[in-house]
Amino acid sequence: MLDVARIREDFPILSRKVHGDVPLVYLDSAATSQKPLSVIEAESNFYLNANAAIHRGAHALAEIATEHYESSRAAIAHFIGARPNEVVFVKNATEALNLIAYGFSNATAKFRNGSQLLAGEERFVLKPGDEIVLTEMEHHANLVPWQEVVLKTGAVLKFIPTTDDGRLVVDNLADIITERTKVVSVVHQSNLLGTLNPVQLIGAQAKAVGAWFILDACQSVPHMSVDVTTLGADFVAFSGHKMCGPTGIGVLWGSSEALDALPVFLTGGSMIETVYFDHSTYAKAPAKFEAGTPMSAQIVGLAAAVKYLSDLGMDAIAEHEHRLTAAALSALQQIDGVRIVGPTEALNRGSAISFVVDSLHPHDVGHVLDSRGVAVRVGHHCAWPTCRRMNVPATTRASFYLYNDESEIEHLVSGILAAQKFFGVA
Amino acid sequence: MLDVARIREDFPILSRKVHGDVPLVYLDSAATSQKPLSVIEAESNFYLNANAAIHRGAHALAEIATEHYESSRAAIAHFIGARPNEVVFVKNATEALNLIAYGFSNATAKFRNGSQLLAGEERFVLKPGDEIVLTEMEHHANLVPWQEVVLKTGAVLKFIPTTDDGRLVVDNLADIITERTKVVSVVHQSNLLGTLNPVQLIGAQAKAVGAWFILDACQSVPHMSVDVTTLGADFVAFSGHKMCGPTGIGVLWGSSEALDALPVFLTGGSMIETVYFDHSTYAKAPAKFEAGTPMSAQIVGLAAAVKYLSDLGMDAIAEHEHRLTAAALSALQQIDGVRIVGPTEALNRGSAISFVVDSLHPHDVGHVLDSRGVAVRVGHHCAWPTCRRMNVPATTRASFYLYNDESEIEHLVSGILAAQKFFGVA
Amino acid sequence: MSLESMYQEIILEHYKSPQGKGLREPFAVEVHHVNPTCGDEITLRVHTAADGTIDLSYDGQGCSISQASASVMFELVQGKSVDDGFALEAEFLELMQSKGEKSGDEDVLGDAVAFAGVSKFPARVKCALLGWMAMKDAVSQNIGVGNGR
Amino acid sequence: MSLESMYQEIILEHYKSPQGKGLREPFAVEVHHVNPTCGDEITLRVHTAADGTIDLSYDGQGCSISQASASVMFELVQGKSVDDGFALEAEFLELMQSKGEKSGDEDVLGDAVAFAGVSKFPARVKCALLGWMAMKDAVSQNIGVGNGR
Ligand SMILES: Cc1ncc(COP(=O)(O)O)c(C=O)c1O
Ligand SMILES: Cc1ncc(COP(=O)(O)O)c(C=O)c1O
Repeated sequence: MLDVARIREDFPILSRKVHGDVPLVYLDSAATSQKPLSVIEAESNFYLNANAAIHRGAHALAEIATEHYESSRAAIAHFIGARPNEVVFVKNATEALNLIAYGFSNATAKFRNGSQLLAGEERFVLKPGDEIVLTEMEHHANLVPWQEVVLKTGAVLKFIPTTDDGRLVVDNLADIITERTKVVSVVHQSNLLGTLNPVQLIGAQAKAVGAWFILDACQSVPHMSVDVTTLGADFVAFSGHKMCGPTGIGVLWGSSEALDALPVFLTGGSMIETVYFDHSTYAKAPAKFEAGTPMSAQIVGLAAAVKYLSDLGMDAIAEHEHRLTAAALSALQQIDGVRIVGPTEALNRGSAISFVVDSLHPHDVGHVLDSRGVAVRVGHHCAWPTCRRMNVPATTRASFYLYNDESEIEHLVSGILAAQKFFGVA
Repeated sequence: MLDVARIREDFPILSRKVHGDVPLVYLDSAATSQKPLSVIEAESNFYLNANAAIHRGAHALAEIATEHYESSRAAIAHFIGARPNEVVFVKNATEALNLIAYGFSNATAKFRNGSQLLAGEERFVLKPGDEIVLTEMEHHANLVPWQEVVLKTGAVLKFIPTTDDGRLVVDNLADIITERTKVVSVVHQSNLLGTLNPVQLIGAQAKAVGAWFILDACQSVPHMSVDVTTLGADFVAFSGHKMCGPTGIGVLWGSSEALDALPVFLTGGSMIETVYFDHSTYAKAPAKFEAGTPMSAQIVGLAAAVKYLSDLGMDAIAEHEHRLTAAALSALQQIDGVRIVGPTEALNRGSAISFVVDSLHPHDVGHVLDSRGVAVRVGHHCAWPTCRRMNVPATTRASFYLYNDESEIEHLVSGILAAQKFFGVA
Repeated sequence: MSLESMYQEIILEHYKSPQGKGLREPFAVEVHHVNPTCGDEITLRVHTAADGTIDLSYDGQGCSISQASASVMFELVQGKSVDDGFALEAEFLELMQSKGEKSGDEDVLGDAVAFAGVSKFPARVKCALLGWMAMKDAVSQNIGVGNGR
Repeated sequence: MSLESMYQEIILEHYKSPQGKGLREPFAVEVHHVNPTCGDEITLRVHTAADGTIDLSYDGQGCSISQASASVMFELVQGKSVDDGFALEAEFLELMQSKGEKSGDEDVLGDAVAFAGVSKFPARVKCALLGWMAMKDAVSQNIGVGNGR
């Protein structure tokens, strides 16, 4: 059991007031989480004691900085069951997913231009009609980059459909993921619906047809114990800021084999082997994907975040959230006129809970909640097509994390009742 | 005149010892600068009081965070004489330069695939044989991305040559930048040679032939007053970490016209206008280039950095560095066996000074300096082809910033003498 | 900041009984505007009569603020000259960008001054402007001064 | 950490008078390795004789550590069997990765134990390994166990 009162002391912002003197009830961690003091201090301390350009210096400070950098990589890798050289640092999950998508469009553009491909790159060349399979519940970050790939390659998008209660339809996967499929990219846990998807099942079918399998783990890695090597994926992407880490840092995990084959994305300093005016050769992964001066302080901060999470225990965190989710789902469904958008039971689902209130627009619900200090998110949550699929223009979303407790569910519920009363719809 | 003693109090790391009890002499600011307390605190305070997902929330904290974000953008824009909506945030200058280069390869790939181009994108389509003009003194970050564009489009690279003392040869620009030229991308101030380039001249020729003109301003914006609108450039890139700002934040400035026309790069959340399963439309700049959750805390930190620099005055900083540079150049040239790689006079040059010591390898020079607390950088400084052009395998580079003083030049000189003595070459 | 000061009675009334809602023919220009952060939408048609007056119709979905504001906009602009319509838009935009500093001139803006409180909430300002921006865009296109967006 | 403990006398001697430097023929495999962070380079040729012993030649440019280490490597490996050469490489690699914790077995590594101090400087470890990695790569290719890099 998490000692939430103790934990909240690590997050000073949770004690702040909003709108003058209203205590904050922060239910927007699916958008971004708050940061414990240990993370904030890790970043500051890096600047105060260790800051220097890493991997380049022949001086003491540069070596200290490099040591911070590489031990952070090792800690973050360990947190997801990976080897350090399989962890690539990016600025956020969006960059990670684009990095992979660009692997395909870059390989294809080089191929079409008649340029020589490097070993393995041919596995990323797409031909017109080749298929990319996503789901109907992707975040824009795992949809729009593939639409761009389509425009550049002539490949085609297909979608694993969603049921009306927000589960993936997986009984006819073999009809969707076929010999024509070259890429399968799927959200592990939906940020809009909360659904935890059966990714092993989907991954197995992807592998059966020889397709690359990519996971958007933005909403799973922060909330449960994830061992990337057991998911059957070639690539896994997630963001630091949703898991108690700093802004400006994300992770792309790839199997060594996959990272070795994947074409480079951003190019420049630190990712090269040799450079001539007319051509260059590149370093091995992870360096080959880390062009330019890295977000060193943020990487050190993320390492502090995974230490914070590990010390509490990811299983304890998951269990805590599961309890809150079950309680919130049941409390919300007891309100007349409230409908959950997504699975209505806590089984195989995360703590992001979207709902609509009859005759009330989410913006107005959110506004009334905010006036009472309850911070939720309203809108399409960067999954606009999924909203359309679920027949809602937008939703209100409450999401829970390790620092939330039952009393905050009560604030949420009484806020919704107040909104209904204010607008005269209940 | 800068009060360096006062300034150094703002940078606690400069008082630290290395290798036990040796005081640090930090002469590696061209690689990355140190951060004043006000910057470190701005980041911490953001996390402690204002952290939330920006541009998305309908709650008080999200509005506070957004306000921080946008007022930071305004401050940073003001610092370079720009309008806020011309400032795009990226993770570093390398990403900024790649973002532009990808504008060309993306437009070309869509065009070749027969996809419809958006308004203005046709101006970024490259045909085989179209020319991209760089200089012989580019950082890898402004060379390798263009080599990748060549592989994808069939365009051709050309280089403005460098003289033996590290100046650009600009008397026959019209022979190099011609009607075939579609892009001219040039470093404003070289990180290896220190040369400040006549960019207005080059820009005028670029405009005369209708080419896009791009500036790598990584080494100028931190060190002198730069008004991006007076340089004749369409795009200007620089990094926060070299100008007292946090790691993980960089800036791409573009004229409104250029940013409107440039194709999108990273795609996903926050950069869209509408999203459907099969296609999307995009927001206007700068949002269209800022996919995903931004580096909010780092942006706030960079705003604190530009405030710090502005309070001291960029002209005062430039003058201070000019004085140090002149003194260092003359002191170094008085050492037997030391040769400057780059301009030997402080005129039109920055404070990054590369040199070689006869019969000593830069690694060994750097090591001896380091043992005496003097932090310099050794190697090719991410400008490897430029080293070859200058007939050196590598150099030792000392670089000065606002917190350095004359006494540190003495440490540098005595360190070089000690290295010569230790290796028995003087 | 009390809820009541933002959601003034008059806003709630327009939300419950929007004026002029429903698309009509004939029209010269139709535009579709969305608020990308929340998905609110408006479709707006315009037909500038021979005498230079604006004839509008619209439909949309969204929050109380965006819907009420579109309704108020319709009341104010319908039948006005293009110049008057644009002047109203400029006046309302200024009020919305005032961050709660202005209260608006009731003689000019009528019911629209009720939105003054909204200007304190940056996230909601876009809601209040949705209908007005669509109007300006459509009328601009109709009179041929280019895409106003 | 004194300079002397890293730059042991024996290293400086090898640097000033490198053993076996200069490319020779015949050779079966030639490799070119660089240290991308500083530009140090080595070209190394190998020819594994009928009796299974290694015949090396090399040329390069770089810092005292990389040049001295290549010279010591040449002394140790030249004329040895492939197995012995690889065993030496493994032993030296372990020393270099010891972060100053190990001093190396002089009976096995000979002059190469002088590099023990280098293992405390991560930035210089790559210098010390450059020649060894090139040797391992070239010999691996020569005996057909694939690209050792
Ligand atoms: C001239 C120049 N251009 C580009 C860069 C790349 O900047 P960053 O590594 O911050 O992306 C640097 C610094 O490394 C530089 O000095
Ligand atoms: C499921 C999912 N995928 C991708 C993203 C994008 O992450 P980021 O904005 O950190 O790049 C998010 C969060 O916004 C998310 O919830």
